[in-house]
Amino acid sequence: MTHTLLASIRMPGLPPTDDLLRMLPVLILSGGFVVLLLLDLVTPPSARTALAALSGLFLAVTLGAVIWGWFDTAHQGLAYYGSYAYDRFSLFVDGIILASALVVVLISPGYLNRRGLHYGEYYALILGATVGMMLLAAASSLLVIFLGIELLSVSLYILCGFAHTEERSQESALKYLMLGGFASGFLLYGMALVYGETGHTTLTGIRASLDAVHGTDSLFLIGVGLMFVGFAFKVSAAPFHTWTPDVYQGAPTSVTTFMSVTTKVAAFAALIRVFSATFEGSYAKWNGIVAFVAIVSMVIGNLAALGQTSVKRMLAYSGVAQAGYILIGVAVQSPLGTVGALYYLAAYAAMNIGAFAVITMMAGRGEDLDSYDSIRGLAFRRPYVAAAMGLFLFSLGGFPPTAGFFGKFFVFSAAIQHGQIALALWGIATSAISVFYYLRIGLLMYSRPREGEASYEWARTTVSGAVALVATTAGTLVLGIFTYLIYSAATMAQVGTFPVPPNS
Amino acid sequence: MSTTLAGTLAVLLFAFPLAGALGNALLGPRLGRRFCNIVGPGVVLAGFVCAVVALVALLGAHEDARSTTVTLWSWLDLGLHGLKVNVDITIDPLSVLMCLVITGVGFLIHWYSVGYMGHDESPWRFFSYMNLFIFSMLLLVLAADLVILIVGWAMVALSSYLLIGYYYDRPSAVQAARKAFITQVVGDVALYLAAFMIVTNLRVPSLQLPTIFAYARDSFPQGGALITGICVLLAIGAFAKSAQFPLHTWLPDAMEGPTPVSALIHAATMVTAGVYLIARFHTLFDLAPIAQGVVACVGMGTAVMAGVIALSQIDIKRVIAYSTMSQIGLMIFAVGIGAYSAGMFHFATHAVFKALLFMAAGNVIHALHDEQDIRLMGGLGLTMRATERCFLSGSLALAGIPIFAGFFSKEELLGLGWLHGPWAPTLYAVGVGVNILTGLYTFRLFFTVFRGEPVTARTYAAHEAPPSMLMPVVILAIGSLVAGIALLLGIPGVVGRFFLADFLDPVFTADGGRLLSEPATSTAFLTVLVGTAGSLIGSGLALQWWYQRKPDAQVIAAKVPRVLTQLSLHKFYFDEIYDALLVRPPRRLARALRTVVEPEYADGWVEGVGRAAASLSETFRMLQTGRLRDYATGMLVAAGAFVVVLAVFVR
Amino acid sequence: MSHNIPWLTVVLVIPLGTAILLQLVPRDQRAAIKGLTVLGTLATASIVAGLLVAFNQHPSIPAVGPRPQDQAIAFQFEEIHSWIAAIGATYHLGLDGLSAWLLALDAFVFLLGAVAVAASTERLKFYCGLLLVTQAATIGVLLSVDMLLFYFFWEGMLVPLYFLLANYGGRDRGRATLKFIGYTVAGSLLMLLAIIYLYVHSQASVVGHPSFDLQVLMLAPGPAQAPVTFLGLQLLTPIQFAFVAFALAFAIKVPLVPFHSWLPDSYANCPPATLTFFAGIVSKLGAFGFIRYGLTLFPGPIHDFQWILEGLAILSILYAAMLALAQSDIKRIVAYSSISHLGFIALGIFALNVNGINGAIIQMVNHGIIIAALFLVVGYVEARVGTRDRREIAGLERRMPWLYALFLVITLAGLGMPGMNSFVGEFTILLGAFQANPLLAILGFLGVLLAAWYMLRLHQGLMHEPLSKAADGVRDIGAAERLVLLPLAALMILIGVYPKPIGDITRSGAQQYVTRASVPPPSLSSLSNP
Amino acid sequence: MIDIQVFPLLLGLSAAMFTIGSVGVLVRRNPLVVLMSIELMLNAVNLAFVDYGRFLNSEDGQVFALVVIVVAAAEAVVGLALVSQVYRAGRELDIDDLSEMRE
Repeated sequence: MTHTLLASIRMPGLPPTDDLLRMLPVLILSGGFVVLLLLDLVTPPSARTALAALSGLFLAVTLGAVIWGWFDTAHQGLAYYGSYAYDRFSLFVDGIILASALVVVLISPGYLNRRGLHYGEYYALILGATVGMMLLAAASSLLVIFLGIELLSVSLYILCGFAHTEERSQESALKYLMLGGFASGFLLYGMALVYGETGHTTLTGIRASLDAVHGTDSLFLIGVGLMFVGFAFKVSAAPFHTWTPDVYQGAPTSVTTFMSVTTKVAAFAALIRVFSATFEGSYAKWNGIVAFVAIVSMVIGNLAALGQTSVKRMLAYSGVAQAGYILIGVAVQSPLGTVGALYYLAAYAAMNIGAFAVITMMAGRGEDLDSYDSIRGLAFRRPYVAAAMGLFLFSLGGFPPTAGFFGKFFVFSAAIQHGQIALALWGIATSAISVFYYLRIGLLMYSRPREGEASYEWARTTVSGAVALVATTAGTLVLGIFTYLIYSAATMAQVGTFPVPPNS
Repeated sequence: MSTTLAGTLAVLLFAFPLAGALGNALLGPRLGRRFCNIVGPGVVLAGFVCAVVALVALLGAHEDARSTTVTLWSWLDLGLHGLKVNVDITIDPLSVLMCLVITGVGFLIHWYSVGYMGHDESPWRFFSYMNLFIFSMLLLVLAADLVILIVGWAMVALSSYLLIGYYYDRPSAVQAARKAFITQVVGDVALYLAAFMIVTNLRVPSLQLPTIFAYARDSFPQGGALITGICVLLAIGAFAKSAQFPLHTWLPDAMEGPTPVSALIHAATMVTAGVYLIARFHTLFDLAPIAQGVVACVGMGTAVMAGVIALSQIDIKRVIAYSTMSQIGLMIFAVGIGAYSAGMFHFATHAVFKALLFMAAGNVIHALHDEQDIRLMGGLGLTMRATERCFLSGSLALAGIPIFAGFFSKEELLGLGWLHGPWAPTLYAVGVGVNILTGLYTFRLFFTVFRGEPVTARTYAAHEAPPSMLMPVVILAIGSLVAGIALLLGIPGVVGRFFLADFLDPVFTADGGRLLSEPATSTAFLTVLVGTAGSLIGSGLALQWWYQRKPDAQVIAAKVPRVLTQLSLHKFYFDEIYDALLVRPPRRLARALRTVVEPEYADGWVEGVGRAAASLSETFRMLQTGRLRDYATGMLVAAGAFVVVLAVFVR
Repeated sequence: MSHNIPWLTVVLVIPLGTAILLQLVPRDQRAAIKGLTVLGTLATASIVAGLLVAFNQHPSIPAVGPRPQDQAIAFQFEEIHSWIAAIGATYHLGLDGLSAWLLALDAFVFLLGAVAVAASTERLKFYCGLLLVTQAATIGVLLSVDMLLFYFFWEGMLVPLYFLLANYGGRDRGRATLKFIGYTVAGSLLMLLAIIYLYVHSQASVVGHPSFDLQVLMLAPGPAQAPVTFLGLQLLTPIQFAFVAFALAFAIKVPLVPFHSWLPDSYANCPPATLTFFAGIVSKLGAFGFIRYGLTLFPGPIHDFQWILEGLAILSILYAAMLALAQSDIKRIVAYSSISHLGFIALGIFALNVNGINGAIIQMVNHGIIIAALFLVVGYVEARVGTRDRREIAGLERRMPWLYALFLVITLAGLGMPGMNSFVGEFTILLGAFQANPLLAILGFLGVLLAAWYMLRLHQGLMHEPLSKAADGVRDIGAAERLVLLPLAALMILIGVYPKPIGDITRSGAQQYVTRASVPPPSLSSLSNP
Repeated sequence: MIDIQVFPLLLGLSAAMFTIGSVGVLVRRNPLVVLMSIELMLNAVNLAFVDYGRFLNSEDGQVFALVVIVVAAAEAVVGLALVSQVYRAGRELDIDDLSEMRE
C-alpha cells in the first residue's frame, strides 16, 4: 500500500524512497511539529485543548506507523547511508517514547490549565522533543546521535522554563541548559576522538574498523569514556546526575513527567547501540566504568531519596537509582542484559509516568504541590488515585505483580548469568533500601491529615487524566503479569541492536 | 470377659462423668443448684454401678482370662517403623479395683459436697470440675496405650488445677493451683521422655502397654542402663503425681481447694496414681532393680519426712495432707520393693480412711466457719459427737491400730519390707519409725481438736454437721473399721483367704512377673508384732503427752533436737530452696532479656542499619548544594578520573 | 472430584473474583460487602474441603531416578501451562501432602477473618478486598511448583498486606509496617538471587533448557563447585550460599529468633481480625518454604547446617518463651508465645526425619488455629477493658464466664495440653527431635514447661483474683463472638481426640520430602570438587 | 607532509581549548561568560573534528563541525533567552544565586 505507493514515486535529487519510508514515523511527527507551531498562531486561547487533541492525534498516528513498521520486516534496514537504523530495536524504543508522550499529552491540559500555563507551543515542543528522541533511538551514526540529543535537549530546555513567571522554573531551565551544554561538550569531544581513531562516523563503519584493528588505542578509549559521560548525563546516572533533582523539581510537573521517562529511554537506546553493539570489542576495557557508574547510581540515588521531603525530588533520585539498575543491563555484555534493559525501560515508562501523573493531579493554581505534607491523606479524598499511586510505588520498589519486579528480575538474571554477582548484590541491597522511601509515601497517603493542618482542596480529576491513570496502571500490571508479551518483543528488538549494513 | 462387654463398660464409665461435666457446665447455670446436686453425684454413682458390674464379670471369669484390652479408635500413625497409636482401654483386676475406689469413694465425696458446698455461688462449676476429674482419673486407669495414659495423666492434673484454684478470688489459691499444675507438667515431661526412649529403643509396632511389656522383656537385659533410665523417668512421673520427694511441695498448698476436693483428689485418688503407674509398669520395674531401689528409698524417705513435718503443723488440713504424703510414701515403698498387691491394698484402705478424715475435718471446719487452725479448736467432742466418733475410727485406722483397716495393709507391706528391697531390713526399721510418727501426729491432732475445753467462742457455738455431710462420713467410718478385714478375708463364702492378693496377683504374674516370697510365718508374726508395737508406742506417747496436758507442738518439740523441730516447722525449707533456685533466676533472666537484649541487640541491629542509612542519606543531600558550578566540578572530576583510568590503567 | 476441572486454579481465582465483584457493591452497603466476602471465603473453603477428601485417592509417585533422593515430589491435581516461555517459567500448580492441610488452614483462617471483621470497620470494602487478595497470594504460595511463580506470590503477598497493616491498626502501625516489609524484602531479595542462580545453573539436565520448575531443578545436578575463597580463606560452596539465602528469607518470615524483631511490633499494632490470618497463615509460609525448598533443593547444605538451624529453633523456643514471661502487654505475650511455638515447628523441620516434619506440618495447622483464637480473645478483652496491661486486668471470670471457659480451652491448647490439638503436633515433633538428638528434645521440653508457666499466668492473671478497677462492669462476649470462638475451641479438642485424618495426609507428605532429602553422606555431597 | 607535524599540535590546541572552556564553566559566575565557555568547548571539538578530517582525508569531520556550529548557535539562542528572562525577573546575573533548589 503506502510503501508500494511511495516506492513508485521517483523524484530526482531525493534519496531512495525506501529511505523516506523508513523515515516515515519521524516525518509524520516532524510534520505535526510544524503544523502545531503554525496553528498555535491562529488558535484562540479557548481552543488550545484542540491543539492538545491534535498533537495527541499526530502521536497516535506515528505510533500506528511504528507498529505497522514493526511487522513490516521487508523494509527494515539502514537509511541514509547507514546513519539511520529502521529496525525493531528503534521501533521498540519509539513505541515506548510515543506511548509515553501520548499519556503526557493526556494529562497536560488539565495540569496546564490549573497552573495557568496553557500555551500552544507546549505541544509543539513536546512533539519536537519526541522527534529528537526517535532520531536518537534510530541513530546509527555519531552525527545523528548528536542531532537527536540536541533536538530533544533544546526543546526540553524551553519546556523546563515554560513557567516563565516562576523563578524555580527559570532556574531549572538554566541549570539544565548549562550543564547540558557542558555534557554535550564531553560527548562531542568523545565523538571526535572516536571518529579520529576509527575514521568513521557511522556505527557500522566504526565497528568495522574496530574489528579490523582491535581498537584499544588510549585516545580511542578516552573518546569512549567521554561519550559515556555524555550519555550518563542524559540518563542522569551518578555522578552526572546532580542536575536531575533540581531540574525535575523546578520544571512544570507535566514536563518532568515527560522528560524523566522519555529522555532516559532514548538516551539508553543510543547508549546500548553504541556501547553494547558498536564498542562490543573493547567491552573488557570500558565495562568497569559502566559497572562503577551503575553501582554509584544505585547507592547515591536510593540513599539520597531516603531523606527527601518533596515527592518530585524523591522521584528524581529514584530515577537516578533506576538508571543504575538499567545500566546493569549494559554493564553485562549479553543479549539477556540488553533485553533486560529494554524491558526495564518499558516498565519504567509505565510506572514513572503514572507516579508523576498523580503529582500533576495534585498541582494547585499557584504552584506544584509535591511536598510530603500535601500528599498526606490522599487516600481519603481520592481513594482510587491513591490506590494507583500505591501500585506505581510498589512497581518502582520492584514488587510483583508489577512491571518493576520483572524489570529488576531480568537485569539481575543477566548479571548472575554473566557471573557478575557483585552487581546483583549491590542491586538487591539498594532495592531493599528503596522500599522504605517508596512505601513511606504510601503510608502518608493513607494517614489522616494532622489536625490544624489545612488539607489542600483537590481539583477534580479530568477525564483525560483518569484515562492516563488507567492506561499507566494497566501497563504496570500487564508488564507485571503477562510478561511474555513485552519480553518476546524485547528479544526481537535486541536482535537489531547492531544495525547490519544492507549490502552485507 | 468379652471385648464387647469390656468396651461397653469402659465407654459407659467414660460417658457418665463426661456427660455430668458437660451437663453441669452448660445446663447448670440455667437449671440451678438442685439439678447440679442430682447430676453431680448421680453420674458418679452410675459409674460405680458399672465398676461393680465389671468386678462381678471379672470374678465370674477364669483367673487367667481377666485381662481384656479393647481398641476404641485409631489415634495417629507415627512415621517410625509403622508405629501406631490407638485409643486402647484395658479392663483387668487392677484397673477395676482403681475404678471401684474412684467411683465408690468418689460418689460419697460428691454426696458430701452437696452439703458442704451448699452455700457456694456456682455449684455447676464445682460439680462439672469434679465430674471432669472422675472422668480423667478413669481415663488414666483404664488407658491401655502409653500416649492415652499420658493424656489421662495430664487431664487429672488439669482438673486438680481447676479445683485447687476453685476459690479464684484468693490469690493464694491461684498460686497454689499454678504451682501444682507446673509440677505436674514436670512429671508429664518425664513420661514423654520415657515414652520416647521406649519408642526409639524398642521398635514397637504400637504403644499398647502389653505390647511394650512383651517387647521390653525380650529385648532389655535385666538391670540394663536403658531400662533403668526409662523406669527412673517413669518413677519421676509417679513422684510428681504422688507428691513424693523432691516434687512434693505442691500438695500442702493444694489444701487451698475446698475440703471435698482435698478428700477426693489429694487423699483418695489422684495422689495415688503414682502407685498405680508403678504397679501398672511392674514388668519394666522388675527389669530394673536399681530403679526399684530408688523408688523404695524415695518412698520411705518421703514417709519419714512428711511424718516429721506433720508433727508440727497447725493447719488441720495440712496435717492430714502431710500424713497422706507419708502414707503414699509407704505405698511407693511397697511397689518399689515389688510388693505390688500390698501397695494397692494399702491404697484401697487408705482411700477409705483418709477420705473419711478429710471429710470429718471438713465438718469441723464447716462448723467453725472456715477455721482451720487447730490451736483455736478443742473440746469439739462435746458438740460434735458423731463427727468425733468417725474421726476417731479414721485415726485408729491411720495409726494402724490392730483390726482397723490401716493395720492390715500397712503391716502387710512393712512385713514384706523385712525380706525385700534395698538394704532389707533397714528400711523395715525405718518403716516402724514411720509407724511411731504416724501414731504421734494422728492422735496429737485428734486430741487437740476434739478433747479438752473449747478455747474460742466459736468452738462453743459449734454444732454437728447436717446429715447430708454426716452420712457419707459415717459410711466411710464403718468402711474403715471393716475394709481391712473385708479386703483381707474377702466376703466369707464368696472367695478364699487374702482376697485382694488373689484378685490382683494374676495381673503381676501374668507376663512372667514373680511374686515376692512371703516371710516364714514366725518372721511374719515378728514383723507384724514390731510394727504394731511402733504404732501403739506412737499413739501411746501422744496419749501420755495429752494427759500431761502438754498438747502443743512447742512443748513436745522441747524434747527433741532443735534442728529437727526447725526442719519440721519449716517443712525442710523446700519452698525457700525451690524459689531461690528455680523461680527467681528465670524471672531475673527474663527481665534482663526484655530490658537489655531485646531492645539493644535483637532489635538494635535493625535500627542501627536504619540509622546508618539515614546518616549516609544526609551526606548525599549535603553534596547537593544547588550551585551549578559545584555540579559542573563534580562532573569534570569524574570525567577526568575516567579519562585517567581508561588512558593509563586499563590499557 | 472430577479431574478435568482445574480445581487449583479455581481455588486461586475465587478470592480474586470475589474481590473484583466487591467493587460493584456500593460503599455504604456494609452488610452486603461483609456477606459477599464471607461467601467468597466460604466457597474457597468448601472446594478445599472437597480437595482434601479427594486427596490421595489416585496417588501417583513418579520414580524419576534409581536412587531414593531422585524421587520427585508427587503433586496431585497438577496444572502446567506456559507463562514466560522464553525463559522456561511455567504456571505450574500442584498439591501435595505438605500443602494439602495448610491449604485447608488457609481457607479456614481467611473465612474466620472474614467473619471476625467488624461491619463497622471504616473503609470496609477496601479491607475486604485486601483480605481476599491476600488469601489469593497465600494460596498461590502454597500451590505454586514453579519457583518464579512461587516468588511472584511470595513477594506479591506483601502488597495487600502492606495496605492492610498500614491502614488498620494501632497508633504506631506505620513504623511497624515499614519494619515488617523492609525486613521481609531484604530476605526475599537474597532468595531471588539464589533462585536465579539455581535457574542459571540448572543446565539442560532434564528438559534441555534452564527451568524454574521445582520438579526439574530438584533433579538437576546443580553446581557442585569448590568453595568460594575470599582473601585466601575458604568460604561456603555456591550451593551452600544459595541455601543460606533461602534460609534467611524463610527464617525472617517464620521468624527464627535473631530475625524476629519485626514480629512483636507488627502484631502489637495489628487489629485482631487481621491477625487471624496474618498470624494464622503468613508466618507458617516460612516454615512451609523450609520444607518445600530446603529439603528438595538443598539436601546437602541443609544437612551441613542442620545443627545451626536446630540451634536457632531451640533459641527461638526458649528466648521467646522467656520474653513472653517478661511482658506486661498481653498482646505481646501472645506474640512472643507465637514465636516460641514456631520455634517448635522449626525444631521439627530441622530434625529432618519423618516424625519431626510430620509433627511440624500438623503443628502448623494447629498453631494457625490457636494463635488466631488467642489474638481474638486478647482483642475482645482489650475492646472491653480498654487496656492491654496484664497488671490492670483481673477477675474477669466473675463477669465473663463464657470468655473464661473458651479462653481456658484455648490456653490449654496453647500450652500443649495432652488431649488438645497442639499435643499431637508437639509430641510428634519432639519425638522426631528426640530421634535426631535427645538433647534437643530435652531443651524443647524446657520450652513446654515455660509455655505452661506463661500461658497459665496469662489466663489466671486476666480471669482470676479479685475484680480489678479497669475490669469492673464489663459484659461477657456476645453471640457473634461466641460464634467465632466456639468452632475454634471445638476444633482444638476434635483434632486432639482424632488427629488421624490430618496425620495420614501430612505423614505421606513428610515421607516424600524426607526420602528426597536422604543423601548418602551429607557434608561430602556439597563439598565434592569437580 | 606539513600535516604530519601540524596534526598533533592542533589536536593539543583543541584539548587545551576544551580544558580552558570547561575550567571557565567552573570558575566564572556570570551566566553569559559560562555560555561562552561552553561555546569554547564546542569550538575545541570542532577543531578536533576538522583536524582529524584533514588527517584522515575524510570530509565527515568537516561536516560534523558545521553541524556542531549550527546546533551550538541554536543552543546559544535558547540560553541567551533564558538568561535575559532571569535578568528581567530582576535577579543578579550570578549563577550562584540560582540555587533555590538543593538537597
